[in-house]
Amino acid sequence: MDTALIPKGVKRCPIWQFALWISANGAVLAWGVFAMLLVYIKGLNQTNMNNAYGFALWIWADLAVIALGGGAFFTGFLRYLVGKEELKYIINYAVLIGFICYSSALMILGFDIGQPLRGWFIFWHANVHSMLTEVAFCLTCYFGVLTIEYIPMVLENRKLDKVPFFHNLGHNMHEIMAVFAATGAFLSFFHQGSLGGVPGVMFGRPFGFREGVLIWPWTFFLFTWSAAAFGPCFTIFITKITETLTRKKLVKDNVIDLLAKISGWMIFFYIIAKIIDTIYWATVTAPSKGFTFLEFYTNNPGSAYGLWILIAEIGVCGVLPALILITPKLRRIQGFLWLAVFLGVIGVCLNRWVMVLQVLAVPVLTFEDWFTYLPSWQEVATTLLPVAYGVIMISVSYRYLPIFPQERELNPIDEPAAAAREVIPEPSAAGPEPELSPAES
Amino acid sequence: MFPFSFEWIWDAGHLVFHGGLWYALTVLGLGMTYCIIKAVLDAGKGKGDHHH
Amino acid sequence: MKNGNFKKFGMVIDLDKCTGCGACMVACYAENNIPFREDDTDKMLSVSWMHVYRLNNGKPFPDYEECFLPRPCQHCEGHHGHSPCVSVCPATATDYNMATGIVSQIYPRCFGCRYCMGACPYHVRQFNWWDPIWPDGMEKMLNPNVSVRMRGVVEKCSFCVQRYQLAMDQAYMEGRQEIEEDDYQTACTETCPAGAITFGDLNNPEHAVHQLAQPDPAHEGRPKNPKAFRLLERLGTNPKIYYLSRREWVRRAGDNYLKGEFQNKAHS
Amino acid sequence: MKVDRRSFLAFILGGAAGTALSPLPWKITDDIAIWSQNWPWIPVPPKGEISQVSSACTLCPGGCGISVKKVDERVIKIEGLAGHPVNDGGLCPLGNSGTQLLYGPERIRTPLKKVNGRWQQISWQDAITELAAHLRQLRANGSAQAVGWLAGSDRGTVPELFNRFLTVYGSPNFWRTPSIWDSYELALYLTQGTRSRAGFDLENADFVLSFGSGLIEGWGSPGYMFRAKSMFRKAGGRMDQIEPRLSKTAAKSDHWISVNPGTEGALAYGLAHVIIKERLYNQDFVNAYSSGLPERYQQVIDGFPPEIVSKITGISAGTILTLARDFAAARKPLAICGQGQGHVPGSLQAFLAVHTLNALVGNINRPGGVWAVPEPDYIDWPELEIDAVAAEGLQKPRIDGAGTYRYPNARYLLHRLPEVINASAESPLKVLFVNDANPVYSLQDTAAVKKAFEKIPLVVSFSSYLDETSAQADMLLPNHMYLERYQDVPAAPGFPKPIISLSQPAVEPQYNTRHVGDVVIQLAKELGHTIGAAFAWDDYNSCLEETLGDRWDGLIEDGFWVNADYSGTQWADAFETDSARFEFTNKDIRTLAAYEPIKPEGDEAAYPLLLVPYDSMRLASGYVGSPPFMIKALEDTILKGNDVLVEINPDTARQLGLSEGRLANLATPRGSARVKVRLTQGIMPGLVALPRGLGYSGDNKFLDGKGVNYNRLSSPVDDPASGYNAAWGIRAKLS
Repeated sequence: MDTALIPKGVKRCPIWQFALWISANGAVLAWGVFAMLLVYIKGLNQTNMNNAYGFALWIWADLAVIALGGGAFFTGFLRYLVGKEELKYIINYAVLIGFICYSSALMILGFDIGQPLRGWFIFWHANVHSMLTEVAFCLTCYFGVLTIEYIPMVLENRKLDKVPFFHNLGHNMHEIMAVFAATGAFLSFFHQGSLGGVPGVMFGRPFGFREGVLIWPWTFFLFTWSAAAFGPCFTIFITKITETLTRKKLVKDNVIDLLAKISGWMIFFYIIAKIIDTIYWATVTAPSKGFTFLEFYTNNPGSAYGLWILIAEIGVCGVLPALILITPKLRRIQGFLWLAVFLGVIGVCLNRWVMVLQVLAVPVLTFEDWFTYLPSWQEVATTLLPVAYGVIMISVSYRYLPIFPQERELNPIDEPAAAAREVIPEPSAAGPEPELSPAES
Repeated sequence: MFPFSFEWIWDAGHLVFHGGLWYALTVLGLGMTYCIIKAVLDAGKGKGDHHH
Repeated sequence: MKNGNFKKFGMVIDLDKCTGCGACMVACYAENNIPFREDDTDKMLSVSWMHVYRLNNGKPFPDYEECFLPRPCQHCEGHHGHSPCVSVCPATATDYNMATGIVSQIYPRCFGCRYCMGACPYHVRQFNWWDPIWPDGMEKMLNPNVSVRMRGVVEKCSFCVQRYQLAMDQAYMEGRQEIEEDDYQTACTETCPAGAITFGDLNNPEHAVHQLAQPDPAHEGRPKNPKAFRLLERLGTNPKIYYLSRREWVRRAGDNYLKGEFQNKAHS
Repeated sequence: MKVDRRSFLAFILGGAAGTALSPLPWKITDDIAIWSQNWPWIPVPPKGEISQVSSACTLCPGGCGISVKKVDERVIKIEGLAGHPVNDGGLCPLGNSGTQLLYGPERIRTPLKKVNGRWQQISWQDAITELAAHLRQLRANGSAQAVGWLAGSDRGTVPELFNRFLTVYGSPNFWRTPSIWDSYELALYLTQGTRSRAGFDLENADFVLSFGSGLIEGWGSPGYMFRAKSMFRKAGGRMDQIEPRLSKTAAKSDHWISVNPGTEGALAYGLAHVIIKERLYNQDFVNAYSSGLPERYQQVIDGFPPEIVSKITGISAGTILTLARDFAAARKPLAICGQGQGHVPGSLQAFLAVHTLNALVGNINRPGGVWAVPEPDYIDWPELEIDAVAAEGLQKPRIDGAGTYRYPNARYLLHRLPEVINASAESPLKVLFVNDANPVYSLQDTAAVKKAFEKIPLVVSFSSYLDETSAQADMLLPNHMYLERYQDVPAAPGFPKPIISLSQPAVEPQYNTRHVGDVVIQLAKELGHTIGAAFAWDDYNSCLEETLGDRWDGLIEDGFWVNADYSGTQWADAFETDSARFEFTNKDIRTLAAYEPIKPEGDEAAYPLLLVPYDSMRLASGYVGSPPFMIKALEDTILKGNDVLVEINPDTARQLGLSEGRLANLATPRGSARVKVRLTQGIMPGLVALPRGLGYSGDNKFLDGKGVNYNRLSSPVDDPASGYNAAWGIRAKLS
């Protein structure tokens, strides 16, 4: 039915299977949209945020997806500016993941504000001294860049490519992609950093506050750095998941290996910087405000803010993946690669978690206690919404666009008749997309 | 965002921030304009027509 | 305007006098059109510009002691007007007024990102999680000099800035350049039955607040009165609310100290 | 024209691009933002002319002056009246919330009559005619004494109108809301021979020794007490608080002396013992202006040496000695008593003990001391003509037994009324008028009170709200709110100077209400005869103006009249006893039942804990409940959701296996309730503390159904000496 839209020379599952898969994710999406509408119509009272937790799950999700989407700008930076040619085989996917992450972030920001109808005041009445202003501008602009980077991919669709204008447009955009990528890297550097600046400049919040250079606290640089370091982990992680689900090799090992190596070294140096920052903060910054380092962590039973979180973030999810990824032998073992990128993803998410929520949970007034927070179902649903949206975006893009340039080479198809005789594995409703020959679709 | 908003001041902060912003927007805008115009012209020349 | 002409409105709250009765809170609600809900017991969801904290000395019965600490907006000056909340607002919806020292909030400008709430360590900034609703007839009590807020915006104590405006208007009509100490007093100050709150211009040596707090301009307004302290002064917030207490443990509770630091401070 | 898919798409895309490039989306975006700033459901208070009315607050007996701020004909705020002798600009949370009571949707808007259990509107004329017919019938049956009137106070023209009505009608059954002032008046009367009210020159004291009085929790006139406390503290005065729970007053004191509940009187006697033993008392006063000290010492005080008192009170003998010496050594020491806000009259002997302390240090009618302030005397109305029916009715004993041989000294024993009514087959009270009181909520053992009220054939309430008592009433004749009416406010409890304040209307009555004074006058006129003749005024306002005479203009102008120079009568002229001296004992005191700590109801085995109430300025506990603003300002250590928090010591909690924030069942012999546990070191082990002023029933969603009414769980206990209610708590268990 949709054969005409499917790229030449690749196998895709039958449309009914695809439809089933999309509707399963669509159900989650619909749930999220319902919660989102509730939030829009009834207001933020639908959340479990409060005056102590002005920022909560959503802002964490925002920061996390932006950090994870950092794979796009950093891969682009490596491909177009540093000239790592091999990465052209994964840049499409990195861009797509980035596009999903950034559109999700913007969507979350859209309902996370109390007055969405005048959210554009952040641009119109911009306070240039606010880190959030910088975030908003660079985020939006960079989303524009990602759209620009994604458009040529869309235009490569078999059907669209037939339109000469679209064909030429895609071609032209490819031609000057380095300019866009450079602009994207520039914007990313600032908004990733500004997101780090958000807690870093809060001098009323000793857990988040950091010294720095000029107007930029150390967290500014640490955030940019960590996004560049862990973003590729997420790109690899999603690529690996996609390969598993499609039961196809989509990107050659040397490409993954190169990205993993760069990511590993980035994490390695990042984590050294992070450790230095943590030590300086724990021994100099915090004590100057009357806090001992341990006062920032609570051993309350079931607490999300124990010292374990620091050990997990820096040790288990920082040092460990760095060591695996910089060791060629280890990162070439699939199990270790999987483990490292997974830990990396968790690590950067943990970092964003503490820098958003723990900052607010730590009591600053001596007569206050730790603040607790548990998200409402509306918050959970709206946070799962971008996940479902991402899966659908990837599924649709994968099905109809030549996202993986190496797919045809790695998965040569026999003549259609032969493929048709193959036994088709029965997919579960929410299961992976089985490959199918175009003839059967 | 624009100099006519009342909170605007011509200070270093605004110049640097908005300078960077408008620079990036200009690059993106000009780049896209270039691509689109060139695509129209190329299409006129018959480039990219698979059915010729 | 030279620095000397700037006013710096501030408050001195005598914790020895404060009885924790909460009249300041209620007077504030009435003055500033603060909404109320059927269940306002979750204080972290409630809008109350003034909040009275209940402190204790942490000792067991019968050596246990308590103290009440009213907390309005601290109207932090930070370094040169760089208060924690003002600089973070992305939409310029809050402002540090150099001429009065008042941190304002522009409700129709605020779009509810809540960054300022996170930046404020005192929890003075509160969010309108709900649309305000007045039971039938009760909207008659609303003060026309204070705009009613809509849901989704942050609000906070304004030092009853509308009273400053009225006092300035009055002075202008009477041909005066300046307002007197009594012309501009906040609702909480006026109503306090124990007379625990004093309000005025910290820059004016004639004003009671100046005499009580004895702010030291060389150290960002740090009080010279040994019985006075400010909340979380060490963070560099440079607040304009001074507290007085003769009890050492209360003064110690005003800020975070490492072991031994407070004693050393007391001796120096 | 053939529209194919391609041109349709081009049309859509082109249209979208065209619209995007037009000013339209920008205009719409801007308009939507402007709309979000002016949502129609967000009220915009209209501007108008600003004005101010000086008046007096009557929400509690405190007698504070208020300044009512208006914009056009709207009251927008109530502030303390600057320069008022009582509160000088300060105002409590309840006073600050008065506007909400004025504009609250719960107000009763018109007279109502209960027909078959349902409220029906009735015209004022019909209501008065119907009442008059009923009252006429009772008089004709010779049951004039079966009419009772319960008022919040017995001072001023309005209660005096009630009294006058009852007298000329022929009933002795007038009540005022019980309070510690019953005991204070009696203590003053017994020792000093004067019918006067106790005033405290607190601002000039230098050592205030409080036996559980909530000096900053609504004891006496809060407006004055708060101010005076700040003054004497600023001057360096010392403040010691004796009570088993760390109240706010205790928290602000120099010493919190934790005493076994109900044994404050023993401590006072113990202190007196030390002062006398060590001859620390004021020789001048005791020798020249008092009598009976040796006898009193011998009969009572001698029995309270520090060691014994220490056993009773749980306070070490050393502390007792030090306290007594410090108290006697102070220049202007002042001992005060009456628990919390003073809702329970308490043990007369304990009051006498505390008053003895003041007498021993000679701080009576002296600066910084306790003053016997004369009752206001401005009400001088024409003599009444008592007809035979009235004379006969007035001869009948009071229904509550006050003034009878059992309770010779008591004037009003309202707490006994439910018991008397419930004990009779038919209620001896046939008609009860209730004004400025909510007895079905505020009397202890509310179940019994409710039962009694159900038995009274006709209850008429003047309340503005459908409170617990109104719900039990048969007729509701809503009075104007205090912001809508004139009324004199004589005296302020505990305030040391003679004072009259005036409530003035700030706005026109909002609803079809009527001044209760007018209702009395009209009812009397309807009854005619000697009763009508006793009320010759056209209406209440003319009665008030005539009564206040020369003071009227000043009161209208300033809002108050005060005898600022009053500083207590000199000792030589102060005492109107037989000996013309202060009498530590006399024939009346001698016959009183001896002091012993009051035992609360309940069996210790079944109820191992003691439930004690506590008062807070954050909760109104008078005849009106807390308005929404007060409930909003209430601490989350008192109310969480709809659950009240009870305070217990962590030791007690450990023994009971309870932890912070847990829901528990609080049971007493009178009932049980769901409560939340709050652990605090600020309470003596073995006690459970519950705040007064919660647990209202009705349909005010801001107040009703929140927390538990202490009075529902507790019961009154007769003081053996006076007959007044002296229950300071009740036995309880928590599980």
